[in-house]
Amino acid sequence: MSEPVEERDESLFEAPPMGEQERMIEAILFASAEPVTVRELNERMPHGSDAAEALVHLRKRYEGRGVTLMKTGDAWAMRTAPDLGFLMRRETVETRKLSRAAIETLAIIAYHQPVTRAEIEEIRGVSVSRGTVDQLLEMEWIRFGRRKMTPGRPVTFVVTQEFLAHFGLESARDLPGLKELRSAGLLESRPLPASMPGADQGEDEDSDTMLPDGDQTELFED
Amino acid sequence: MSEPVEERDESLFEAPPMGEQERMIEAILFASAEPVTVRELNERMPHGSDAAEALVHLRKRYEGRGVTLMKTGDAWAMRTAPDLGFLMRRETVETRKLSRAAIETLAIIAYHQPVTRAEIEEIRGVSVSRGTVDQLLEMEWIRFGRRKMTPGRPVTFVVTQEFLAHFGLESARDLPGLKELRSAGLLESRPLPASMPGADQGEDEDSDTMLPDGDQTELFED
Amino acid sequence: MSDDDFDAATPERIADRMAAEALIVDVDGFEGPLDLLLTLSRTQKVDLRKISILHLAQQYLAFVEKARALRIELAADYLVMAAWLAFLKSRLLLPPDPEEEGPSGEELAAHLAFQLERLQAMRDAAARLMGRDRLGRDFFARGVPEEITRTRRITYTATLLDLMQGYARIRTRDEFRPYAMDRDSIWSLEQALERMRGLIGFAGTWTDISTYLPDGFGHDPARRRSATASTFAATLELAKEGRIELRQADTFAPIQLRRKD
Repeated sequence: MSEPVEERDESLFEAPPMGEQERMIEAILFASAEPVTVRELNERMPHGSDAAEALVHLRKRYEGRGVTLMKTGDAWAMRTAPDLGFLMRRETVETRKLSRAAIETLAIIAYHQPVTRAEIEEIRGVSVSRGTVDQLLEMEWIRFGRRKMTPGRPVTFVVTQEFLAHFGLESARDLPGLKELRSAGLLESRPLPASMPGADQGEDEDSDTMLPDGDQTELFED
Repeated sequence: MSEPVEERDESLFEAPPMGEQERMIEAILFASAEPVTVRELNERMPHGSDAAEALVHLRKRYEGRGVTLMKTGDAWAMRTAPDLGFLMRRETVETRKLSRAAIETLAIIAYHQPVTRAEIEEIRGVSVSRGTVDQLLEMEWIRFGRRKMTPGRPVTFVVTQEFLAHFGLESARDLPGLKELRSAGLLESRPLPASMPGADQGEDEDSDTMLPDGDQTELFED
Repeated sequence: MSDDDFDAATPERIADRMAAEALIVDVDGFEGPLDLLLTLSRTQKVDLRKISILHLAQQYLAFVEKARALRIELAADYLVMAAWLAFLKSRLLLPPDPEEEGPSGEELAAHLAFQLERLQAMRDAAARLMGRDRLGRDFFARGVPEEITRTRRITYTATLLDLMQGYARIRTRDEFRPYAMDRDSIWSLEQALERMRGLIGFAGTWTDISTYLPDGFGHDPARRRSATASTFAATLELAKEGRIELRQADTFAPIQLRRKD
């Protein structure tokens, strides 16, 4: 039941009490899509209002609240408190399988540590992409080891405690050897399907980046 | 590179203090144009929070302010105080003018829900045009309810949460004058005497005579 | 009350008639007989519950008469209502006939009164509803709603088995070498046969065998060789099955085939 506007305006020759003015700017700032200048506030409020003063009161009222008054340029806006930004985010965690390239690189590091990038590449037969190493570093499954005392003093990679914890190993030496892998049936001589990366190994720079889209997903089978 | 959310979750086995929870729901409700359910609030707040209790505090805090808390169904929203609407004309989005037929149809659906098209036509004494119903559906003020268990199993219409939110109603029970209309018997479906015009129209579509008593009240209890 | 009585030129009646005429002018403005009846009933200036249905019936019939006199075409449902109200009027005026089946005139009148009251109630309710403070008109939602940003955090995992299999794959790759031959440039006999079986149905006339090479095998020499060999072998197979005929004009001339019907 809205009252006629004219009537209200006429009855407000005297400026409304400050508490009322505070309510008014509160409502205007809340509903406005853009920051509002003091001048604009005064224009919209009943004659004789003092938006600047009302803003001082309102700002004080919202101190420490979940919503704060902010000044941008000479305009004012209400915003959620910066420390509560996390409430505006929704994080979903998705777990994916490591790519084949990452697993192979990780396996080589685990079995051969400390190992240089060049050595990993030699064993894998393909170059190792930066992304793969970075990913493993970020997961904290590998870290830099001591530099090798060979020309160029290349950095080496070793696996971390986190790696051992994740895989339930006491030390990297506990990893089963080739013979054990074979007797465990993990080395059955089954031909690789023709479409698998590594089939024309050597040309395949890095299976991560070179694969067509369709194949890409397959690597993340989950 | 720590994961802020996980860490936060872990450090918050204890729910944050109620004042902090109040700030949080204040921020969430403030930031949303749509009503937010208590359930969603709880989901977004740290583990162990009690949004319902925080809402009680927050509602009290905003009493008489330029912005108030409004409840629709089990969802809450922040809205400018209705008495300050005159300040806000500038923000008004011109809503499409509803025809008289649409307004009446809407009212009949709200007060008689769930109601079939044939029942609406009986009350209005004219057929309801497709366009009218479509318009109300499109505005998301009405939706299809359960089919009536009468011959032909006609579809029914009910009003939506959006309808309640638009008119600032907490539930359909709060419709103005509902109690008076009911006690005056004006929300009953009285059978049409056989010889009246319209009594034979839409024979199977629906017939009020088949309605079990108390069907009407059932839906206002939710 | 009779029709004569109704037409008597008392000032009140004149007002009624003027109202009726005014109504006729915008007959299109009515939403049907019930709407018209409700409007007419207002001229009685009494509570809808105490309305005289008999009087209302007379008003309605007079309205329809006027409309006819002014040659205004009324929709069928107005005339149906008129007929029914005439029937109701007679029922209300005549003493009840014990032989008659169905509801009494009073019952019918009561229901009509109920319908009118209900329609009026709904109209009042609609007006109250629309008069409420409304979102976007009287109260307002947040002007700049903040979207909830949804971030997807992806964590990667692997099992020890993955790790060992991966390692085994690398260390034993040489064992697999013979199998990992490049089959890209090979068009096998099976593939050729399958392709030919599907196509020979359309070979009603002599067609050059080279037109049956699969797409992408026509240019690269290695691929072309493979496809030509397998396609040729396939045609021989099909000829043996009696599905096609083959011919060659000369040594090294193009080989042609045709469906055998």
